[in-house]
Amino acid sequence: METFFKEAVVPHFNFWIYVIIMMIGLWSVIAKNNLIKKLIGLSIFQTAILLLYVSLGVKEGATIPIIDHHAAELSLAGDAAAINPDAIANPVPHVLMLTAIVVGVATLGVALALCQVIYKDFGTLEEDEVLQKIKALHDDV
Amino acid sequence: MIVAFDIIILVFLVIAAIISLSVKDLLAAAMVFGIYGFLICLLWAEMGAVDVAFTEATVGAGVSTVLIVATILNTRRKSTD
Amino acid sequence: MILTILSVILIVSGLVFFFGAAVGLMRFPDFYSRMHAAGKGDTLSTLLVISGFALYQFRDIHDFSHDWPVLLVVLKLLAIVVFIYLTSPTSTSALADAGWEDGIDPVIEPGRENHLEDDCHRTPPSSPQP
Amino acid sequence: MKAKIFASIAVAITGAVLLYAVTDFPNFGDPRSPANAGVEGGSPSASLYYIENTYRDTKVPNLVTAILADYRGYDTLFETVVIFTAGMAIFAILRVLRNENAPSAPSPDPEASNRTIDGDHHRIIVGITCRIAVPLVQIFALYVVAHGHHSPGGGFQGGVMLGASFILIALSGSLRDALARFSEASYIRLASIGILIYAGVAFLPLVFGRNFVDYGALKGLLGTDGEEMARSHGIFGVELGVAFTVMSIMFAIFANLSTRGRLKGGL
Repeated sequence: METFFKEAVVPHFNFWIYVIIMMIGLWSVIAKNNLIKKLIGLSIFQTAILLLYVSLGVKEGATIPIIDHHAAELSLAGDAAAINPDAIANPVPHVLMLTAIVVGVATLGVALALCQVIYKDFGTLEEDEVLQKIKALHDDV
Repeated sequence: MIVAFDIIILVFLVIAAIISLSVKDLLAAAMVFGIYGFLICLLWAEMGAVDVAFTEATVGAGVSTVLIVATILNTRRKSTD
Repeated sequence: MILTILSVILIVSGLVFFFGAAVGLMRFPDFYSRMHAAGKGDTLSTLLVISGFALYQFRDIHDFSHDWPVLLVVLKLLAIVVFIYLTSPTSTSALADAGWEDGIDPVIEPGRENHLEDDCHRTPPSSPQP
Repeated sequence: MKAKIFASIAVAITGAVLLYAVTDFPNFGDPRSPANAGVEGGSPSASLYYIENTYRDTKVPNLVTAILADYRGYDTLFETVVIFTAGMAIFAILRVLRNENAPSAPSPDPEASNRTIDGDHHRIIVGITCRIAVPLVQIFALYVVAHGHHSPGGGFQGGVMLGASFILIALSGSLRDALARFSEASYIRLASIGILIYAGVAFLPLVFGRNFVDYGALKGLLGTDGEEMARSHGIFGVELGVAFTVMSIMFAIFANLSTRGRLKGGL
């Protein structure tokens, strides 16, 4: 038990919590009845994935991915050791996730617009009531 | 990267996620979701991803909360679960 | 050295006011007094903490012609202070106003009358039309 | 109830599988992990190349901006197109173009004067503060767009902040005030112009016989003394296009959502 805790949990504690956050989001997407609640759960699910990606680029003791002025001048002058890659966080996951966040809010807007259209047509945002009304609609025809 | 800071924010993150999914008032859920966005922003600033933190501060805590509130005010505020 | 001590004093007193605001938020009886504690304590403590940071930055200035970028940092911090002084009381006022419109009554000592009713009339709550 | 039991079982199984997989991950904060340093004995990670050579290639100290707009410019172009498409989708889903109560529309709404700062007593404080704050927010947003080469920021952040400033006008005053400054025709036009700026800057190198998004070819056109500075200026043009599109679409989404597509009245 203790070795499991030391080898599996402690070095990956943040990944464990990301999985928990992801499970909260997934559970709410399946089990919640209100459509807005489902969308909030979906956003939480999304942030768990973004967190996983960004934390893959973290380096212990590293700074932000903006090159210092002096180091930049030295590297232009030809000093290859001026920029230490281990002291700068990995910028690639940041780039990927930065665009994903903005695309995420735009698609959240589309989903909320669909919610408003559903409310206009059925008068409710509860999933079971919407399903009942759709069924009644089919029975009429 | 500071491990103690990391753990504190992650615990608050889980609490905020559970609260925002369990309150029945959707307006309160939207507000707690804004708090969740700010906590994520703090976590990213702490991980060294300043650009991502900046984006999350404007998008997650500002615009997406406003969009959810705009939808709630045009539909219904109470939810059954 | 003096600058360090001064900035530490400013930051610590700001934290004390933050603590007061948090205690007030937990302990006060109704919405309006809680808003009061949060708004007042928050604004003052933010001023104290950020001016402490600004003073701490001044330690790095030895030679002005070489260290002028530090002054830009100080100016940015002061701009944050001005902006918070502008927006924080406004948001407190807007929240209290929204609470009044929503029908939250202040807790008033028994035997006293509520003068707020005379000054501000409530608009009837508008129900969102489907 | 059945859905909740099913959801709990499904989530438990998924979580167990994921937690089992987590034990194979590299340790948190390990600088030698495959994502950071590449596979041992294999090729090094691409991020090492970016960190070591970005400043030499583009003269941009902020690595994220440089990679976003230069090395991965093709990717970002279509991310911007996705945002534009989302705005157009909301227009298609929600926008009500016919006037529903046209006969009675010309008489002014009695509540309309109540919604502006001057008519509504309750909005004086918020309205005046926002009148002071909005120009400051917009100046800071332009600074974020233009200074993204040297500090955190860039087209996406600045664009969202510019859009948020118009949302602030709509929330503090009325949506009509915001639409008077940034009408529907102009935001749709500006969103398209943003995409066109991005695609145009990315297309120009093809004219000089180089690859798509290879801004170094613009050296002669911009009159810079090296390909690096030309790439830096190319990045700035791209960021400007992104900022225009994101600003317009953010405000478009809010305006349509808050009025159910009528663009009248508002919150």
